[in-house]
Amino acid sequence: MLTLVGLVLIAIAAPMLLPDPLAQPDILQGVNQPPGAKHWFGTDQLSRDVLSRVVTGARISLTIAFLAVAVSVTLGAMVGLVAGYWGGWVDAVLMRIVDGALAIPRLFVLLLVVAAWESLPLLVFILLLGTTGWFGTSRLIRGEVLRLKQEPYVRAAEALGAHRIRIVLRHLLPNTAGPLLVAATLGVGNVVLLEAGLSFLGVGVRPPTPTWGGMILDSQEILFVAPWTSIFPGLAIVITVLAVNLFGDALREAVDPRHA
Amino acid sequence: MTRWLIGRTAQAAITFLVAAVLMFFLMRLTPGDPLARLMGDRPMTSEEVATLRGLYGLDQPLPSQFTRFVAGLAQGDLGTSIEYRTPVTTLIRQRLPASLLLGGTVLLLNFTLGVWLGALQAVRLGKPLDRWLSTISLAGFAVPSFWLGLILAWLVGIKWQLLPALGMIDPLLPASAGLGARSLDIARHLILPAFTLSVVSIAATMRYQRTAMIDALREPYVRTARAKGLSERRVIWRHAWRTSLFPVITLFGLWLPIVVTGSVFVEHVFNWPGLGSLTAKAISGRDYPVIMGASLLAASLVVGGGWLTDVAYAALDPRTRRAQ
Amino acid sequence: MSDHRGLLEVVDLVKHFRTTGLFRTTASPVRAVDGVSFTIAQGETLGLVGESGCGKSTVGRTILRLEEPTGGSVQFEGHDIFSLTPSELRTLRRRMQIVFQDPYGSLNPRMRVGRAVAEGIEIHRLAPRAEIPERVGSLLAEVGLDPDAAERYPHEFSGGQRQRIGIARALAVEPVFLVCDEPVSSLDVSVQAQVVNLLAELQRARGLSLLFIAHDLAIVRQLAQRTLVMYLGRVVETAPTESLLATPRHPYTQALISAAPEPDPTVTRSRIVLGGEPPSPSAPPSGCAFHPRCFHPKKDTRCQRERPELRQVGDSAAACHHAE
Amino acid sequence: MTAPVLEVRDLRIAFPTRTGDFARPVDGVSFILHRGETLALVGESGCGKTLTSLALLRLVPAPGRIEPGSRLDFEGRDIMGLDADELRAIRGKDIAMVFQDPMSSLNPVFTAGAQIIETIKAHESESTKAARDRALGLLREVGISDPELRIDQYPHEMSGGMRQRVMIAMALATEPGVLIADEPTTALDVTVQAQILEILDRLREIRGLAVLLITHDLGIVANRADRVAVMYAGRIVEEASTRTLFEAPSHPYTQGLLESVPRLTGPVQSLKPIPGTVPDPARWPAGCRFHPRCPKVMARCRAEDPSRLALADGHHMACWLAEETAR
Repeated sequence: MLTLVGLVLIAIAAPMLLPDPLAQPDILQGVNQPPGAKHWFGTDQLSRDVLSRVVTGARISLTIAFLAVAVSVTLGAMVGLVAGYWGGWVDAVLMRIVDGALAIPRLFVLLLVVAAWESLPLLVFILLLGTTGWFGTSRLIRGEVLRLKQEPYVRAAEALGAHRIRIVLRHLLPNTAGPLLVAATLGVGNVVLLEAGLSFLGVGVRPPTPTWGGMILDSQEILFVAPWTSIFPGLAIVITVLAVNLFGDALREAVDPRHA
Repeated sequence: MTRWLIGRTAQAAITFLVAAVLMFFLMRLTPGDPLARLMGDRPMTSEEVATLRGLYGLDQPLPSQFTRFVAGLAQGDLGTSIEYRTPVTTLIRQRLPASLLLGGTVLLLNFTLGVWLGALQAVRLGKPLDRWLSTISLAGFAVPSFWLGLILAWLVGIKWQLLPALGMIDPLLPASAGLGARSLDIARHLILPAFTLSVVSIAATMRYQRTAMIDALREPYVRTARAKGLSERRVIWRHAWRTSLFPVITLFGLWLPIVVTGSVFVEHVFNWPGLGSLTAKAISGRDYPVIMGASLLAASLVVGGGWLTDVAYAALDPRTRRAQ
Repeated sequence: MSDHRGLLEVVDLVKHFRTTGLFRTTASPVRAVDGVSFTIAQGETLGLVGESGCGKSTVGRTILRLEEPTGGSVQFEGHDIFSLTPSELRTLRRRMQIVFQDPYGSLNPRMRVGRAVAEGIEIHRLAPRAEIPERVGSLLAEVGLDPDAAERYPHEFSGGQRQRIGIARALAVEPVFLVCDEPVSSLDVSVQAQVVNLLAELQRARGLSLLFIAHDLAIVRQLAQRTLVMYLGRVVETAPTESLLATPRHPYTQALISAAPEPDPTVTRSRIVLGGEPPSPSAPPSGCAFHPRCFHPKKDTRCQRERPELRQVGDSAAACHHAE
Repeated sequence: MTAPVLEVRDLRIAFPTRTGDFARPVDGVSFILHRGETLALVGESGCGKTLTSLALLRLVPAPGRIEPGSRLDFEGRDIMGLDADELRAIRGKDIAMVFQDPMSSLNPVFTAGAQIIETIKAHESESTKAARDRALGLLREVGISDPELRIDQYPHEMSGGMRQRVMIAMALATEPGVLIADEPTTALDVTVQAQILEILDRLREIRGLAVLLITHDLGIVANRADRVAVMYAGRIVEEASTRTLFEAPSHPYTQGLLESVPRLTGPVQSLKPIPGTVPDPARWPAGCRFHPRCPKVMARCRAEDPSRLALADGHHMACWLAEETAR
């Protein structure tokens, strides 16, 4: 949890403290400098400061992840609530589509779409990540709703004459908030990895915008000369995703009635 | 039981069809021309473009393109690779063995090691061993496979020269080498990619098994087993663990697709001549039929894996076996 | 029974459950309720007794249309419940309410008690917003809780207190008819008595009609003037409660009374221990559903062939060929 | 009365709470079980009766533990002092248990027969064939028709009553001297409950078992038990022969309990419930734990905890009123 807050803070505060991630201060002699006093994480083949690029990458990765997850959790919750509560053919149709979508690994869904764009606007990228990530969440929420629907307090609200919308908003949604939050947290870690992977394959965020995956891709050729250009962005991914997942885990334990 | 089996099979077929339709529209709804890359490489006359379009059926309206696609699918025709100018099915057939070898190894590792470690964690719940294994497996979960692969290839393969870092077969191996030498060579090449892939994927099995085992250990029948005076080993491994294995079967279906999908990055990094590296190359080459083919294969594995686990579950678990 | 005008009239109620999936399995349906008829007069309490799976709870839910019926009709205050439109039904829900068995599941864990009690008032706009807290306070007081309970969450209350809250919520819309679905079965004896007394008191004070569902005859006796005994989805006997207990006509009723544990060692009744167990409602025995377990000396082949209808015996109506 | 088989003295079980403190859901329970008798342990939920029963075989679930100073003697052997192997030899062999929920207490993935045979083989070097024959005999003994068919069935293929019979057959497989039945009929219907209780009664007579019957239902106790111990808030508040307890209940809690049970016989009277609710084990009231709900509360009850006082031979209670009557 603390790590997570720290990461976000660093990502926000960094631009004020660090050199310009895009600047190439010394293209002649400052190339591939090992970590040292001046550049803590060293420099890359264009003499750019790796630390500053890693930190800026954090901002971009986290922004992408949070926004994408916000989109996918909203969609997932909506579809899950509708399918679970309305039931019948609405549920059947929605769930067949979700089944089909879940059958295609998310990486491939993205590859099919993303590969076509010559240059991918960031916003579109985020939307794509978001709209391909809700299928699992909708299943989860649907399952929760199917369970909650049988709870006597939902039956009691029906017996009181409550409208469906009231039941969904007042009774079902608040009680799915826990699992939803857990799904969202774990989703963030997932998207960070996915985004890094796509950037590594060269189909995500385009250079020169620094992203962790893109940095690892760029450093592939100079790995033997300047391994730090690859190690640090990689570690940044590991730490970020680990922090997010640990947080999600703790959240799950707090939310799960079995642990209460 | 047969009725259930027919239903489950039909459901799998529908799911696969929906997936295929989704894929088709995903691809066609994106802006950009699948032939752009091909045209970008060398200038083509408009006649050439038109011919190519005709060849790939891109000049026809969407519905008829779709019919063509479905018809092709039904005949097992996945189109022709733009890059290799070879039928996609042929490419897949060529690359499948390497992927199966890698994926199979990882699957085996995941299940033997993951199930055992996960169960062990549950038995030692909350103790240092459990906490360490939890953290390690979570860290594995957080590692990007391509990065771990790169670092390992660099450290173990290049810097320390312990294991071959790239490919599946040593090109310098004399043609006269016997089967033993060849197998050993492949095995040595297999270690790094298999290790990388296992590290990033074993956490799921461990965690799943751990949860299933924790639940099983809390069941009243475990208390009954203790009250009967059974040895602790029997209580844990026969009563709790065996019951906890049934939910873990479902994971197997989840991992089957790893043969194709999970290995895109790893195969790419280690230049493993499987479907993953084929896909990775197809991406940079915008080789749509290949991406499509790989996606379809992945989807069929997901659906097939799901079907298989459900059937296995129904066949193995006495609770469902006779209830059907 | 001051007023014999039927408030609720249930005729030939049928509810079958089907196991449905993607492909409808044609396994025989569960005949939860299989032709049940009764009436409840204004201000009357009718007891509904039977063992688990006999369909008594389903009767309660279906007459409120919380489950859609398979057949039959329910007249309530002259309205045909099963032919109402959703919005007409919502309006009528004010008049008929339900109290559930499970004190833990019957309150939304994320809703303060005050809001839960107020929900019905809000839905039917029974009071101006400003007056709601006062109404809630007096409802809580009526069921024996402090008014400051409104600000707390359900988990802060014990089982008995939650049951009181559930009753307050039901009373908030000022119903004339209340279904009590095993409201005290999961409570401790000492607390059970509190809730039984509360229900008796409320019934008197508000002139409510109750359908009191329970498996415990002794509790039903505390509240109900008339009692219905169900076995496997059908009514086997109905009579004024005291005559039912004094002279049970149906062999199943006799067994039920005899098996009820009485906390008094001096009571030595001839103990009837039934053989076998209640059969599955999806495959009820032919003829009289009770015949495989019946101990009646006159049991004959007719019992296996012919389903007995309810017929008047003394002041009871019993569904037994040999009742006398 | 014959020799005691099981003697429990000052049993205390502690669970750590979130605040770092300890809750004592069982706090100083003592009783003696004699050969061939049925002792009923009666109480409402949360009074500690189930934990008490689990403690007898040292099966208290972690993180709870039996506190030092508690004594459990089985035929003169100190159960608290046994090592794991010795304990295992007693579990199921000398002291057997039947639990409340027969569905989840049987392992769903093994057949009824396998689970019974396993018990026999855990304690005796018997061939599988011989153990199976014994299992068949046991199933017959507990009144299962068609034992040859049932022995190879899984728990989910049986009804609740049948599963509980299997549990009983399994418990009796190695001819134990003591049977602990923890709410054996709570999950069952009344008509089936009657069957199970009959079987327990019969087996006790035939085999000379000592039975510890744990229940919340005074009605079950009235006709089945020789002696009754009433538990409240982690303690036994009154113990007497069944007849005495029902005819002359002395502890205000026992009296309240009996008055709040609805009856089928006699005139209908309105019930007299005990006011208030059962206290939380993490916060037992000071003094006598029943005093906040007691109609006969005295100043002394709020401050001082009454200990076990004898009213007559074999009739004890933990209430200051006992002293008043003695005076």
